[in-house]
Amino acid sequence: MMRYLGSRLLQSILLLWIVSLIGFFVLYLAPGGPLAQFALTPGMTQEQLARIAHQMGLDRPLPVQYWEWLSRLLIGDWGQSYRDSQPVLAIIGSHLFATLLLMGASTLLAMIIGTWIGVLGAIRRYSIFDYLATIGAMIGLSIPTFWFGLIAIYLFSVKLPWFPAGNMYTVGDASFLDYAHHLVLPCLVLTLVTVAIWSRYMRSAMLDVQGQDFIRTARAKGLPEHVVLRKHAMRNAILPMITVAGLQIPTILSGALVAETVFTWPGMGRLFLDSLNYRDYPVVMGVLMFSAVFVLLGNLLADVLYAVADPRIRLT
Amino acid sequence: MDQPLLEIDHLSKHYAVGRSWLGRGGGLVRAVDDISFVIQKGEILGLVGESGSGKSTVGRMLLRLGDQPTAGRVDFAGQDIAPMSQRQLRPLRARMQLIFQDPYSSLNPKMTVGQILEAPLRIHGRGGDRAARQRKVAEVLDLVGLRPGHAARYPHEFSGGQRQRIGIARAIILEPDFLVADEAVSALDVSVQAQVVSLLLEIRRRMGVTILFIAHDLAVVGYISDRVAVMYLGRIVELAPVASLYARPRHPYSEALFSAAPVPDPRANRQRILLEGDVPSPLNPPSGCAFRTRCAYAIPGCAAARPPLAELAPGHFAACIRPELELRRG
Amino acid sequence: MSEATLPAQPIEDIAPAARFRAVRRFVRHRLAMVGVVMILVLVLGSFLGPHLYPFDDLRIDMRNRFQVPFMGPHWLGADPLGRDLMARLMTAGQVSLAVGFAAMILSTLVGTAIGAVAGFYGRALGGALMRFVDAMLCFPNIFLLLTLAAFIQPGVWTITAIIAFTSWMEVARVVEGQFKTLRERDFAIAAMMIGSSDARIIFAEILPNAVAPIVVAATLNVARAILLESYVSFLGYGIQPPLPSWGNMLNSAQQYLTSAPWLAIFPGLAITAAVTGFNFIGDGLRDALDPRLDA
Amino acid sequence: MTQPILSVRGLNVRFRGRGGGEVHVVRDVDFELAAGQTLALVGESGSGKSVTSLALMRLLPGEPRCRIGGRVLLEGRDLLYLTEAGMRGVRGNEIAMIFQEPMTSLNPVHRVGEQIAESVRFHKGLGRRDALDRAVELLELVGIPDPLRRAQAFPHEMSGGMRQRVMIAIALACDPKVLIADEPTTALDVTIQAQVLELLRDLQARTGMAMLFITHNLGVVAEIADRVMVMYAGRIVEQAAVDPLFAKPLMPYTRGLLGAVPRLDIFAKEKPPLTSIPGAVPDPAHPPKGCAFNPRCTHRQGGLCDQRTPPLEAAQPGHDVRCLRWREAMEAA
Repeated sequence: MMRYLGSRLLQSILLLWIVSLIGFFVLYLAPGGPLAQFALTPGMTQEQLARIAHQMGLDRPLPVQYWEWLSRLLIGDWGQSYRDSQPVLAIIGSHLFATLLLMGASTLLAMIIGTWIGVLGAIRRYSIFDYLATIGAMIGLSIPTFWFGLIAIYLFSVKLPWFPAGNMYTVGDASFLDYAHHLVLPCLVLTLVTVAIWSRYMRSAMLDVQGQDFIRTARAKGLPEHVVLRKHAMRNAILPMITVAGLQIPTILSGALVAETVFTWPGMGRLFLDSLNYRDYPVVMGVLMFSAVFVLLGNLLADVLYAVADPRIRLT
Repeated sequence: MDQPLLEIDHLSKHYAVGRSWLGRGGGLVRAVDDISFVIQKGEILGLVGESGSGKSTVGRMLLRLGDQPTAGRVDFAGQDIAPMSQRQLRPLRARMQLIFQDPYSSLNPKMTVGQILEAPLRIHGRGGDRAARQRKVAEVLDLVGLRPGHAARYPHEFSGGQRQRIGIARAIILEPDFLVADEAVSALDVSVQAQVVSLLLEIRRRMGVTILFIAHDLAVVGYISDRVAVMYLGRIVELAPVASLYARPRHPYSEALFSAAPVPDPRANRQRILLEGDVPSPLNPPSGCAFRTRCAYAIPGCAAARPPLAELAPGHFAACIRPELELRRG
Repeated sequence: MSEATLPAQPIEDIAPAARFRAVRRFVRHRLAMVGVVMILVLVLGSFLGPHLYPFDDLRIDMRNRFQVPFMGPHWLGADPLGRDLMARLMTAGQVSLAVGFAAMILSTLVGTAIGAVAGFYGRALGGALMRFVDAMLCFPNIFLLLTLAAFIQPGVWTITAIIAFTSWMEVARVVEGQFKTLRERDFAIAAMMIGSSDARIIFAEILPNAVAPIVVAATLNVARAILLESYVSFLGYGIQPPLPSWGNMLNSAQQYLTSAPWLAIFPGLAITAAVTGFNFIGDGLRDALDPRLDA
Repeated sequence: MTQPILSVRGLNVRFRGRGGGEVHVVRDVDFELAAGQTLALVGESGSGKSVTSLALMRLLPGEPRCRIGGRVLLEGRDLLYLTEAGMRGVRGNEIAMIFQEPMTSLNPVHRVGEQIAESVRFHKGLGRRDALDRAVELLELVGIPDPLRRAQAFPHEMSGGMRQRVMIAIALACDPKVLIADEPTTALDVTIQAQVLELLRDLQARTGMAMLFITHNLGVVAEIADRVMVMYAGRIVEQAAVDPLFAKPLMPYTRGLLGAVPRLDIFAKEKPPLTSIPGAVPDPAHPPKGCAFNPRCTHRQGGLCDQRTPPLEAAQPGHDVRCLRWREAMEAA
């Protein structure tokens, strides 16, 4: 297992490097590049701009600039916000909790519901339930999340004032229940997509496993159906789902960004969009890079969990 | 007939496995380990062995499919093809062909039989214009027992045995000198196997092609071949004319193989030599003779050095340090 | 030696050509047919509708500002300027559908090319290309899309290009997987054995066998491209007014959510219908083209 | 013959495709199996031999996709009329089964000891510890060295031959009366195949179980069987004790099969020509009219064989054949 994990770690480091190259490329794509802020300042002359460019090292060869950018990135110096001159990493850190709360709550919910729907759909393949679950999942995948959020606000916040339409807590309250109350709508919206994806993968993983020879062996032993299902089928079907969970992180993160924008949820997505509106490039780039690293670490974690769960890897 | 078409000289193929990115750990699989033999023009040489013996790797190396061998020479009609690149090999492809095991995956499902058979002619600029090529396709289809009209059909419209005939037609349409049949009848039903074996014999008779017939079934190999080589753990342990080998094997592994092969006759002699355990890992083969760990006749000397192939009877080679053994066949 | 006779093989008893089985399976797929109908309605409605519908999408009709649907001359109601919502939906549909299609074609071409090269050649080149794909996939695509959209002057073509740039990776993965498997299949080795060039093996032997999953991925990509365009436009970084798209219609509808919810409901339904339709078709294609069903 | 343990009468299996067409894959199969006896079921791909075995165990998909007709009597009880719970008490307990692919027939995520033990736990009500002890005993019985340690291994840590031994241990866990072995050696190398056959013979001698051995390999049949049934296109076409079947096959299909297999024991002296059977096995969805073998048969009589379906007739006591012209074959032999 150590060799497997070692190779995964090496691969992740390589990937991180390529991610940084892409990030650097995107940064230079910005109009005016890193100079954008100054270029927008009124009354700035070409000479002044050139001087600032020289001070920032922008006239040096690209590889050198890349190396400096990367080394600053590695030591945690991600630049400062144009808006309030705070360090980018600190700003991201202050928004991280909200996003993790939203993602965590909805992922947990989606896994429970999605597993149940997927397993049941696979066992009763071609039943009414399976058919409805299939159609439901397809529609769930197709509804634009932001629009669904708007409709949810209209229905459950405007027409029926059951839940707040935005923010994470009420100023002056901030109890657990208050958080939970605010979480309901954004979580519901994000969960819709995640459940759809999760139940589809779970269903096909179960169908794959059910066709395997060892399931026939288990039945030939005369084991009761619930033992065959739980001990033999589901135990194996869960394995690929670990990888699926890892691969879904970017999708869930994208979904969280959308939900946050609609529900003014004070997370990374909201921060990202606000910074975009203010042309606050350091923060935009920071969130972009941070989310990529987050995804990378999530995948690495999924690999570790997989290695622990599958004896074929654990023991080699 | 005693004119070599292929001379294989100290040929080896090793693979690195399980190695991490930094090149640490893992090991070396000696899939084929230092073998030498000659294939005569016009003969059918059988190559038998169990899974993992390296027999398929030998077949692919002689055709130079995949990478260069780790070491050794493969002299095909006088030139060493072992170090050649795939581009250099292209013109030679017309002279050597492969018949596959699986008749289902070896034919492109999106092409008609006619297109499949015409492709080699087009690539090598043979067979003249389109009409002439189609005549040639019809002729070959007839030779393998199909009808010219079948050229317009797709592979999935044929049974397994018929597909194997199409595969053979593709292999012989350029009239090659050398054919490798890699488990070419193993996937077929018993009743169809005999058809294909007969077809291969018929093709050899008509075209004088040289065939390396790789299989795990001793009976089929013995039936079709002139000489047979027995492989174990990447090495040739015995090489002999069929009559001589099947009358009296000279290597204990061949003896065990013969003994284990089921004979379709309930009254046949049922005294068998059962081998203990499994084939050792090619990652870590035993020292000296690779078979000694399972051999009933092993003596301490077997661990000392790898026994060379020695001629114990005319044309009958075996790699065993105990030539005095009286081995039985089944 | 045997003197075997080789009787010609009767094959008349073999099942009739199964070439059209996939088509038949697709036509029988109920969801897929629903999807086809939905897409046909949307495409015909968007491109032919304006010629048949009595209202122009740009005509301002101040008397009927905020007209409620089904309660006046405008079928689906009117916007703050009294413009006909239905007419606007049609024009917007032209843009949204066209962007979706164009982005799909672009991303499929790029993805197929990169995936084919990576899968066929493997080793260092293939590995490098696929690691690039993996790295691209680390960026949540909406983040990347928005960043690029904010940096680059928005327009129909740039938006299309940006969407394609952030969604070719799945196709590349699918194609790479296909090529890697098919390259090892016996028929590809047979092609090499007869001396075929790499180009011949890639285009004549492997690609035709990889078409099915590419088509499926491409269909799902249309759905996703429509979804992405609508979101970017909803946030104001995509298609810019006055050119309407379903997404930017939602953007302006947002502020009237409590007073005129239909302005938000109908464009959203249009997006949902288009995306659902393509997803249904994709699902049907996946089932119909499943090679396991072609025995 | 002693009282049969397993008696199958008029077994029929039909599959329904999703399009609605019905494929009749097993037709009117009758046979009996006595304790200590090995009955081989021989056939080529698509002959219906595996489906027959799965039908006995009721492991085929349920109605409406698959319909099973006839009677399967285990010591007088008709298995086809048992409840699903009752059938579970039979599976793995009174009738056990081993399969062709030892690589995929074991669950990759559970230890082999556990996979053997769970059967004992369920059928014999043993506790966890006792069941594991029993598993170790069984591993020893099937000739696995160091069984105590091996019980803790996962399937992927074992070779193909070892895994098939584990499968056999699972099957024998509850001392079944009948063992169904579906191509148990096909995926193995010949030297390993010989080991497994030897083991099965030995275990049968010790336990007195009856064995239904399904294979396409006539060599294996000659080696292990007491009686043989030859199956073609879903029907039994010949059934006899092993010696007369190999010595005097009456059905042209059986003769063709025997003639198509080269005999390595006589190569040293001669190579008799192989008699190949022309054509291919028929598609079960479109069986030929009359005798299913008639389009490939060298003895077919036009107007007879392609019109009438031959019955299974006793040519001699204990030797049944399904051929309209078996009398002529008898005389020739």
